[in-house]
Amino acid sequence: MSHNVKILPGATVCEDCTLEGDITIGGGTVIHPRVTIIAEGGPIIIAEYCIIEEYSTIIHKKSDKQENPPKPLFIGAHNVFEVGCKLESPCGHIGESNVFECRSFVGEEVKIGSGCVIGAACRLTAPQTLADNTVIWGSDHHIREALEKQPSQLLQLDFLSKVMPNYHRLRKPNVHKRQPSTRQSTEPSPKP
Amino acid sequence: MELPDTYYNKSEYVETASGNKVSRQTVLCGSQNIVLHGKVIVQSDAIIRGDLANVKTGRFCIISKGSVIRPPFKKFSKGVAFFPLQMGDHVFVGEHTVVNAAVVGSYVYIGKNVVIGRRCVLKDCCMIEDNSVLPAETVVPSFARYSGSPAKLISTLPEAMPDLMTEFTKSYYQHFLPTTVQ
Amino acid sequence: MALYEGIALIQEKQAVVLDLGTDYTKFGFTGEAAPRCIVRSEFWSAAERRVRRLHDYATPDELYDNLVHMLHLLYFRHVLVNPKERKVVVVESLLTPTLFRETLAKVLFTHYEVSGVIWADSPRLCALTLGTPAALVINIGAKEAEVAAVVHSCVVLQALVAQPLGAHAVHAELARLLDEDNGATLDLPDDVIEDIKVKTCFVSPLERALQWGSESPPRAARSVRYSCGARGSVTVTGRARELAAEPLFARDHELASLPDAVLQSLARCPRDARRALAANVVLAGGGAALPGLRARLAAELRRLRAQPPYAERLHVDEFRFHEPPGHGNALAWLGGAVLGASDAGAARALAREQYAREPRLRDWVCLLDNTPPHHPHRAYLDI
Amino acid sequence: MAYLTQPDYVKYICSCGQLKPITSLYFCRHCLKIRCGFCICHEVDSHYCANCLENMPSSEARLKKNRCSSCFDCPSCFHTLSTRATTQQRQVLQDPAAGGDTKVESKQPKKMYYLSCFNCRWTSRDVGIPDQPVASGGWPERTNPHAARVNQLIDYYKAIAQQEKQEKIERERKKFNIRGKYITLTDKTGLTGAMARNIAGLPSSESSSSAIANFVPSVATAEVDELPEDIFTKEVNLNQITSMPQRLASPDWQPVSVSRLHPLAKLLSVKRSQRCRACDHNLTKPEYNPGSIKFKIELLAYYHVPEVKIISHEPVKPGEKTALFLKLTNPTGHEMQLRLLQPEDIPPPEEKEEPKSIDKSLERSLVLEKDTTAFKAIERQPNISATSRVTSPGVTLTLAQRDDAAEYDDDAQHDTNDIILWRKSNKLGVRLELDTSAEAVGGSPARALVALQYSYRNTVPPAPSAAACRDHTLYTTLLLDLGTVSSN
Repeated sequence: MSHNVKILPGATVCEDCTLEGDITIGGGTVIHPRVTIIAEGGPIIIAEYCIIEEYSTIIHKKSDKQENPPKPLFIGAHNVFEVGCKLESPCGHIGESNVFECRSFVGEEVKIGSGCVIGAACRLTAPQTLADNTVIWGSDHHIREALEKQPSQLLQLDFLSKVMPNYHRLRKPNVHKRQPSTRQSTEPSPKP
Repeated sequence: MELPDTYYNKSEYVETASGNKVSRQTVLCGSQNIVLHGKVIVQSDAIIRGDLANVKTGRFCIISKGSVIRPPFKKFSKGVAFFPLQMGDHVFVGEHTVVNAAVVGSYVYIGKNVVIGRRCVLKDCCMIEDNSVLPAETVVPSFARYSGSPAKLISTLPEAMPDLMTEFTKSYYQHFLPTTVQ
Repeated sequence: MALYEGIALIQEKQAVVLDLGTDYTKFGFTGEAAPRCIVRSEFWSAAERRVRRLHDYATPDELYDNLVHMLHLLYFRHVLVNPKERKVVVVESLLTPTLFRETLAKVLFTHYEVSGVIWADSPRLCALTLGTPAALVINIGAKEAEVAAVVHSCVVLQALVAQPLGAHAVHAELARLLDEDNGATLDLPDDVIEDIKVKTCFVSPLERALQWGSESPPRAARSVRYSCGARGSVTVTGRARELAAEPLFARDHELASLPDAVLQSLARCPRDARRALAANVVLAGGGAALPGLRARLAAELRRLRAQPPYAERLHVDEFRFHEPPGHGNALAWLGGAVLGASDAGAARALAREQYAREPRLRDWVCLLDNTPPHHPHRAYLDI
Repeated sequence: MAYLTQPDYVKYICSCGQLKPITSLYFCRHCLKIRCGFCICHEVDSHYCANCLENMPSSEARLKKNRCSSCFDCPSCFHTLSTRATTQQRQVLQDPAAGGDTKVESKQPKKMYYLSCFNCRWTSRDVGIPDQPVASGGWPERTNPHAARVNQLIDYYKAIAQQEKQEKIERERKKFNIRGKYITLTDKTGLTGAMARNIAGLPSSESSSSAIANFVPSVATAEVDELPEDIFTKEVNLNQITSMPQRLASPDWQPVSVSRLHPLAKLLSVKRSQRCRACDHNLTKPEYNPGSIKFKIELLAYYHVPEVKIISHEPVKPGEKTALFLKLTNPTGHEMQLRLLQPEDIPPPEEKEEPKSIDKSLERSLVLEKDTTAFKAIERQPNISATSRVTSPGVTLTLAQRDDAAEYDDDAQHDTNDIILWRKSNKLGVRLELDTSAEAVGGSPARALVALQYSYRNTVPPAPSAAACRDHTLYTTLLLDLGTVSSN
């Protein structure tokens, strides 16, 4: 296991995870057990307030036409990766407030904007670009445009960051350079 | 056809007094909040999230490999609450299936690679076929057979479903045997 | 007879109207303005673990089974009433195969024990929704386009023209154009082709259609990227969008296009009815819903009317089109609903007892049914 | 359960000739015959909503067009819509007409509800439906735009039919028996004389009702709407155009644009009861409560007919004898005597039945008239072409009754027999021999036919006058699917 993992204060990262390579995990993000994040083709930066659930896999794949230094895979804030989803990307940028539903798969050549929903068990393999607020669902990959962005999961994050320390061994934040400004109150307080 | 015997490595499984057989390779979070009512099989790499809310199963349930049993949450204006997840007797959950349901009744068959969305209610005697996706808050009525993504009612189940499921889960349990060679 | 009608008046249960199309089935109650359901004519076969189409059959027994399953689905999943002791209005084409009619009758009477069946042909039912004395009904179905003249609620049988110019002809052409434009054999499933057609295709106006055939084709409409899920995406060019429906208007040496069929039908009508018919054209069937189809057909009819072989025979000066009180795909159904709701229909039902005594259906092609009672040949027919 | 996840290896031949697995068969205790979904009569028992699991009386269901009044389906993906609550400052709404005394009330935030789909994220706000102040109901209802016209048409044709009848009665009274060709022709085709007269512009008979007088036929126009000008230049947004399923989900409107989609009131479901066509007795009757999985009557073959399962078998080879292992189960509460026979050994069913009592026979004769026409038509010859046969061992096997307590004693008794492998409460494992014909082609499906003779004790309380004939010997034929014939 690599020691290149930077966990910012306020992040809740379970120990029972596979984190390999240069990974940065933003404050307020919750990573559930059995998550695999592999940064083999370049660094992965996960912004604040993301939820990454069990058996999710995020891989920054090695590619032939790699730039030097390798471009990072940047995952915006408020993204939700539900159970068993898989994101494979050689590089690029994932917007914010997206939902990757259970067992969805996003292949290498898919660009994702903000506020998108990749429906449960949808496999996006063909190269494509998803505009903001795109919703994909079903085995036939029906597409529609949502009226507004997906609501944020701050309330759930509040709950998880309070409850999970009671039950799980967590990885300690190891970067202290940036102080999260607004979420300080939600820091888990030591339980009696 | 009769079910063939399934063998497991004796050292991998823990058998409780009530006959539960639980693999050591599982993630049972918040195990004090998980109640397995007896003769339940939990196979390797299954995750049961008791830390989020209580999880209760009935007798003769089979939780297959790699499946995730996860209490669902609901947003309220003041915060998020995770609901307890209840499962009846004689329930089969296939491999790599995600169950986010609020209630799973008795005599329910859930195939493999299925996604059961948040707060779904699966009534007694229903069947979700392999690779199906039930969107959140779906109610699956009794004797319904759902398939597809999103899952739709495709046909009805035989009236003898309770007995078929009982027979199936019991014989699965009986055929789930430790390897004799150590 | 009067006594029987008296009984029919105290009709206790609302009858159902059944239109089993090639692609879509329309089912609902009499007296209502739209069917309760329009579903694909297919059902889940538990024995074969696949979806089966109603019209896929090799043997009469297979057809019987298909009908039993389809009707079970319609009665118990969609309309939720007991079939028993309830009348059915069956909407059918005049060209429905005898085997299909007879099997359907058998299924309805013996399997579902319905109390009576009213057989009604679609041209007359379409005309019924207008209330005009004469109507020229152009029904563009899945497989065939049927042109029938209805005068005073009678179909002019010699003027019935049918050509294989239904929605399937458009689908086939669209599939061909897509293959051509994408440079690959796409082999798209039928429902995807239908979806592309519904979402992107239109019928180009006459002038543009003529330009397409000339040296200098017009500027094509915008092309569309159509994403077909996991298969990737397909480019639907403006050419494909515009020309998919052209087979309906392609005139070959046999003059077998849709406007030709209309004019031929008119030409076979009694001379004194032609003008009235041409002034009362109604388009029905799901295939008629393509944007621009009505306009194009009107333009083609006006153009061809003045050309041989019709110019010297037809003598019609104007074509007028009706705006029927319902969607084209359910227009014949609507006629059935109106017919069933008025007592005239109920009185003409073939009752179950009658069928049990003599399991025979009236059919317009049968001499037993189409010979007038005082015709000299009638005597030979009554056995 | 294996019955639902595996192909049907063992099929029984129903009394109507259909081949079905035992789970989809019924057993009529009155006819003592196996029935299946094909040859029984299905009936709607009760209506309920599959989402809220509320019962709806049939009369109300008819009134509401079989749709639930509180649940809705998504018009975009057909998943059930969920009601979502939002808080809204009432002030926003009340501001323009702010009265003095409403001001106090309007300060409080008010809960407003809208419908939202968890699958495709469609919401009722997408199409501009205003939020509702109550959680269920109150959603705008729409009527078919053509409803008025259709009712006019119906009234018109009704009036014509009425008039026609009147005329006919009068004609008969006046003994006008000259039936002209014109009248009969129109009569036969449904066109009425009155209508013809009306069309011809002749004065209609005295009592022309107002429906006829006021009726205006549809008017045709020469203009037809052309394609919109911009169709050749406009970019197509596929997300804005509805698909065929979306259109057909609301047959009344069939919207073309996504912005016209409206929530669909959820279609109810039905509980069905099933009835034997031959004797009109119920085979299944569910409980009224929608959530209940119990039945008031449940005559399933699975509870009355011995169950045969294939444990394993040797590959089927042409012209050879191979082994076949079967498991036999007695589901009934009585001991069962069982013999394996060849299908042709089954004695032909005795049609003759002794009339048991006068009213019984009367009833039967009435019923019989029906079932000979209806039931016989449904029956058909089963398609059974078997490559192999199971050699009959010629012994009678005894199966103990079903005993739920016995399952806890695990020890299987080992009877000494070359046929019986093991015996476990009401179950029996048997080893049989399979005789395959030499003509069987390698690779073709291997099927074996076997007939069962079994004793059955009828537990229906016998009619007081009837002779107590409770033990019956019944027969059934099975078709076993044994994969394919091996080619060597």
